[in-house]
Amino acid sequence: MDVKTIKEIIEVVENSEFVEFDYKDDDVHLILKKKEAFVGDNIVAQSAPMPTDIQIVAQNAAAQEQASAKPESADEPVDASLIEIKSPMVATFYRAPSPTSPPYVEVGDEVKKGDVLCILEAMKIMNELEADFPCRIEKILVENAQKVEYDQPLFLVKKLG
Amino acid sequence: MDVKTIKEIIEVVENSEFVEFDYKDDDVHLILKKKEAFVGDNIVAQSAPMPTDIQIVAQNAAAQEQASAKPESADEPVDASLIEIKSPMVATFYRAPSPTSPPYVEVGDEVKKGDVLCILEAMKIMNELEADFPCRIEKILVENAQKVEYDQPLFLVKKLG
Amino acid sequence: MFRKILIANRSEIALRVIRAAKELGISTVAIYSTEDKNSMHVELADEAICVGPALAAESYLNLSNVAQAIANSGCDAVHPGYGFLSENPTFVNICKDLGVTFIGPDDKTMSNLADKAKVKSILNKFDIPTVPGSDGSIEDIDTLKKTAADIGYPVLLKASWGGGGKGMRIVRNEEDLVREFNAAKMEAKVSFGKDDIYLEKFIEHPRHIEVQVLGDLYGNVVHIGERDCTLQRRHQKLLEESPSGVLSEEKRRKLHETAVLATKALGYQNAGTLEFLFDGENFYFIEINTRIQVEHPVSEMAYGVDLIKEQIAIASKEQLSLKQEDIKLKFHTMECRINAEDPDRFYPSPGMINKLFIPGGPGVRVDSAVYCGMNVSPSYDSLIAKLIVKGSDREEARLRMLRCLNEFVIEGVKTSIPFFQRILTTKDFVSNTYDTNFIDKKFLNKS
Amino acid sequence: MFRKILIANRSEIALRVIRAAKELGISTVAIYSTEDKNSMHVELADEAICVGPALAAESYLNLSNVAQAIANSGCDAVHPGYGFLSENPTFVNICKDLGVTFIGPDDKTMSNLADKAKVKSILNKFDIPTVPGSDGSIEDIDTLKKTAADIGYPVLLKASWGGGGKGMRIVRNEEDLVREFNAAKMEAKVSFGKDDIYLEKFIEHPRHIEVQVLGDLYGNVVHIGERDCTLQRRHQKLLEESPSGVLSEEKRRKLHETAVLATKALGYQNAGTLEFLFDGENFYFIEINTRIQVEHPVSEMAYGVDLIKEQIAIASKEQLSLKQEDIKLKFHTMECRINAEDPDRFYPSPGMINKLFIPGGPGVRVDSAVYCGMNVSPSYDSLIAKLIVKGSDREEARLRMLRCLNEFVIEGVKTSIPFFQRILTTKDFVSNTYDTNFIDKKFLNKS
Repeated sequence: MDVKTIKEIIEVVENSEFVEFDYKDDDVHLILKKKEAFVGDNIVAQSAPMPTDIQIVAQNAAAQEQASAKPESADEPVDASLIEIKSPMVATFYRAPSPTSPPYVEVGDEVKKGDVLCILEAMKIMNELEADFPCRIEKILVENAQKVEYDQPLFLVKKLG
Repeated sequence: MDVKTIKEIIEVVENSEFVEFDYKDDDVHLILKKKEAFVGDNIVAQSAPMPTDIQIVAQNAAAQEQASAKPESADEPVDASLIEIKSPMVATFYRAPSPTSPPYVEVGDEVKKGDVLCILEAMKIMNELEADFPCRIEKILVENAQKVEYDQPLFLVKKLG
Repeated sequence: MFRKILIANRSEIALRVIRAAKELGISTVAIYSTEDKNSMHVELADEAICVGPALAAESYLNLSNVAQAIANSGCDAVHPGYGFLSENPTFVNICKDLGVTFIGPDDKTMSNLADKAKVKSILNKFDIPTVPGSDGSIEDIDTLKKTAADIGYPVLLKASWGGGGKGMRIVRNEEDLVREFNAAKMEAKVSFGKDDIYLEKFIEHPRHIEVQVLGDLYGNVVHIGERDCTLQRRHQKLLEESPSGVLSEEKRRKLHETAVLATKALGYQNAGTLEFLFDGENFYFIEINTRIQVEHPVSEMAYGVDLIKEQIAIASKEQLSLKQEDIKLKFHTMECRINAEDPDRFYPSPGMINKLFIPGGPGVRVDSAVYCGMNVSPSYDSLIAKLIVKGSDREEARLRMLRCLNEFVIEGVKTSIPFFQRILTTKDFVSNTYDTNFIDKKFLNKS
Repeated sequence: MFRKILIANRSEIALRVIRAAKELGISTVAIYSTEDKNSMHVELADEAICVGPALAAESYLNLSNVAQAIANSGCDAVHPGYGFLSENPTFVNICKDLGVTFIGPDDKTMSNLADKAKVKSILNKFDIPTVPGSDGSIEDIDTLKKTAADIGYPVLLKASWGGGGKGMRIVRNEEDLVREFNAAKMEAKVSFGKDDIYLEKFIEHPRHIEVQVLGDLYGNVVHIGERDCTLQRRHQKLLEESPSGVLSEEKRRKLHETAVLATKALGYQNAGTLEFLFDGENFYFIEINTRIQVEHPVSEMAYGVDLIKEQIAIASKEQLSLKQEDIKLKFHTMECRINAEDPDRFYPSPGMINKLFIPGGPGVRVDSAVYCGMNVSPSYDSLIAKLIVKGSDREEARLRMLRCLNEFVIEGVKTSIPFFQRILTTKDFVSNTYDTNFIDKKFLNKS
């Protein structure tokens, strides 16, 4: 669940007459309570500092990835351990070095660090995008020859090893 | 969840009416609580809505009062059992029927229902404001001959009997 | 000039007056209901006095509380805005008794001009055409026939005590006249209990065109051009423009001259509006509005004048500083009234505004008291913003208005924005060939 | 006319171009950094392409990403706004290579006009005065004396390699000249490692006055009057007005003629600005800006023209539709640049805007991309709104500006609003007797 969604929910609940909101699915559990919810309830103090068990993966600029619990493009719930590999430039995305060559990767492929994932053509220069860590390709998020913007998710991968 | 996201959520929740926020997914569990969330059974909070043991006396237009736990003009914490008697009209406030007469009421006086509390002069008509319930005058909130607006608190009283 | 003006109104028109007063160095007093405590007019005025609860009858229309607020504030003038007490001669009289200046006409003028029959008889003396009709109800068939023949067909039969279209009949020739008269009488009797019928000229495709005038206390009168307010829904104006796109230069000059003549004939002072119907050939005077109007910004923007400042100057006994020859049309302007209402069903849509982006950039004026986080109260009218644009011609103004409607973000309440987006792209609007019945009869039925 | 314009910029100027394009029926493409994802220019454009991270060097200034965005978008024209890539001839060249029209001058003109010495030598041929000075650094005392005598005292000695006032000396007569020259040399040596000194006429109380021009591809040039931008802090413009209040009609006409002549002499096309210093008697050309400027709205509002639409029309090879005789001054206008900054120390003040009320009503224009809930990023310049007002004269504009500053509510960041409120009520500003040093030397020291 992204911040925007959380904000939206907060807004809706706030403007409603509900004093307690509790949402749970496979990925997320969100509780909101207004003070009226505490009448006749004795709740013990527990302040929550930032959880320590979160890792953010941030590698070099040439093959930037970001951990994200939910890719923007995907509607269905997604395994939070998946990582998006995003485009580091505005470009055209090619899955293969030439129209007659086979694609660099297919869904299900396991790749090593340094393996080429795709070509990003920008200003007539063919840039090879390399994997920055070993991973398995779970999903290819853009079509061959599609125009992509900076930061656009290209692959959904599962980190290996 | 990165610090920026957490900050954003904190901000949204802080500015909302929610006193408790609880979010959990596979990676993260974030709880936010305001101090109101820790108040137990016996709430007599400053910002509490209208206490239930007070009846709003809404009689004729000439002597309208409203219960309110927190007068606007008072900065110090105030006993929630006190009630403001507000002006039912735009007027000039007089404590006595004439400059030479003694005031209708003084702080500490206990008055019966129907006792005159003050004169409200509007458009050259002298309107007597009567107590709508037995009470003790705790504070007189405006000066003699002061101009008052509609809904302006005039007296702070303690309901009796 | 005045020291302190109390504004006996709320929302955007209260802000409008506060703005003018501030620019003139005059301090301002707002009045407000408990419901309007967090309103911008309270925030922006130098002082504010609460005059009652939400219900307008007990606050903004509460003569006693408003009068006492005037007295308590120590103001020396009162601006009534539009609506509320702005056309109430009793209120004008109260101001006089309190020794403060009412910014508008005096009470007698106001009363006189509210009497349409009286106004009509004065104007007819000056050969200013009003909608021709019978003198009151028609008693017999001979009078009926004679009157209809004098006025000329088509004519309209109307129930004297009615309204809402009941008992109303359009008659196009004498053969049908008596039959329709009897039918109208019966319908009136059933609907209103009385069968009195009067007769009036039926204007086929009327445009509603009005002229803004200013008159000072010394008999000087100027006009600030005309506004075309033909786009209406159930006689409520929705969109206004200046100048009117349907007038030849000759007709326009004639209209302006007529309005100035009428203003002088009626002895009117301060800002006023003379409303006319135009059938493509002739103008027919309908009524004079003795106050500033909602749509005054289209004239301000078209001509580069400040009508509220002029109102204040006139009321403070100054001579008109504007000369007719200096009042020049500079732009084509257009106003949309953005209401908090369902754009299809026109129900009010009160609520909390939780997202807001107001259009800006070149050629745009917004008169509004709206802000993000504001509650649009169901207690008052649903106008939340007036969006006014100008262009070098009507088409540029229209395209700029569409650009602004597209840019306007208001979330939390429904608004009339989508309605205007549809209207402004209809063929009839683009070609400017609609009449006052367009929305009710053609547009809403079509959509 | 173009089909689709990509706007290579952000914030209010991106909105400004989107507005013009929409009114012309041209579709729009925004570019944005990840930081600007929730910006209004992204929201209001028809399409948007992310071109990099927050850092401008990696996004808005990233030639490769912006160029590829142009290619990917399928646009046929690019508007650069001001700042960023707007004065980069390489970018103009890239647009040409991509087969899209850069809305501005061609790359060669842009390069040539950035070379001040070259511009000066062209203009001098046409007897257009520039600030007189030595031809480069002065080698010997004889040249020094002769040059100073030719130019006339007072003169200014400046370090050729310096800046920030170091090695700068004002000399009022020949007796002091050699001593000050040697002192300046020593100071320059110490400060910059090189002791080269050049000499230039010292203009005592300069006003910064600039002329807006438009030139089409067919040699037609018109001016849209002048802007007075004398109110500056460290050479940053803060407030601009049109017309300038310090010019006689004769001087104004002369200035306009000079600007048109210079534009033609320089072969300039599209919208440009010629900047001059005015010493109360003479004008001295400083430089030509080959782009639209931040302060262009004061000219638009004063003359009722739309400069961005003109830019687009010129770039699409249309002939200028405006004739000089039709471009008439309609109002006195004034602009304040509302920055998110500490009004006393001028530090940027980024943050989240959590309360907002933007001024409106008559005679007000606001160019801004700000909304309630927006984050003012520390990554970009601190301009959050341009507040432009008009009046029938300078005083009405000044009072209206004060009214608007008073009305403007922005919470969550500090703004320059209180600074302007103080400036606009100073005697020097009211009497219009300040010069370009006013804020730095007089106002800030006094306060």
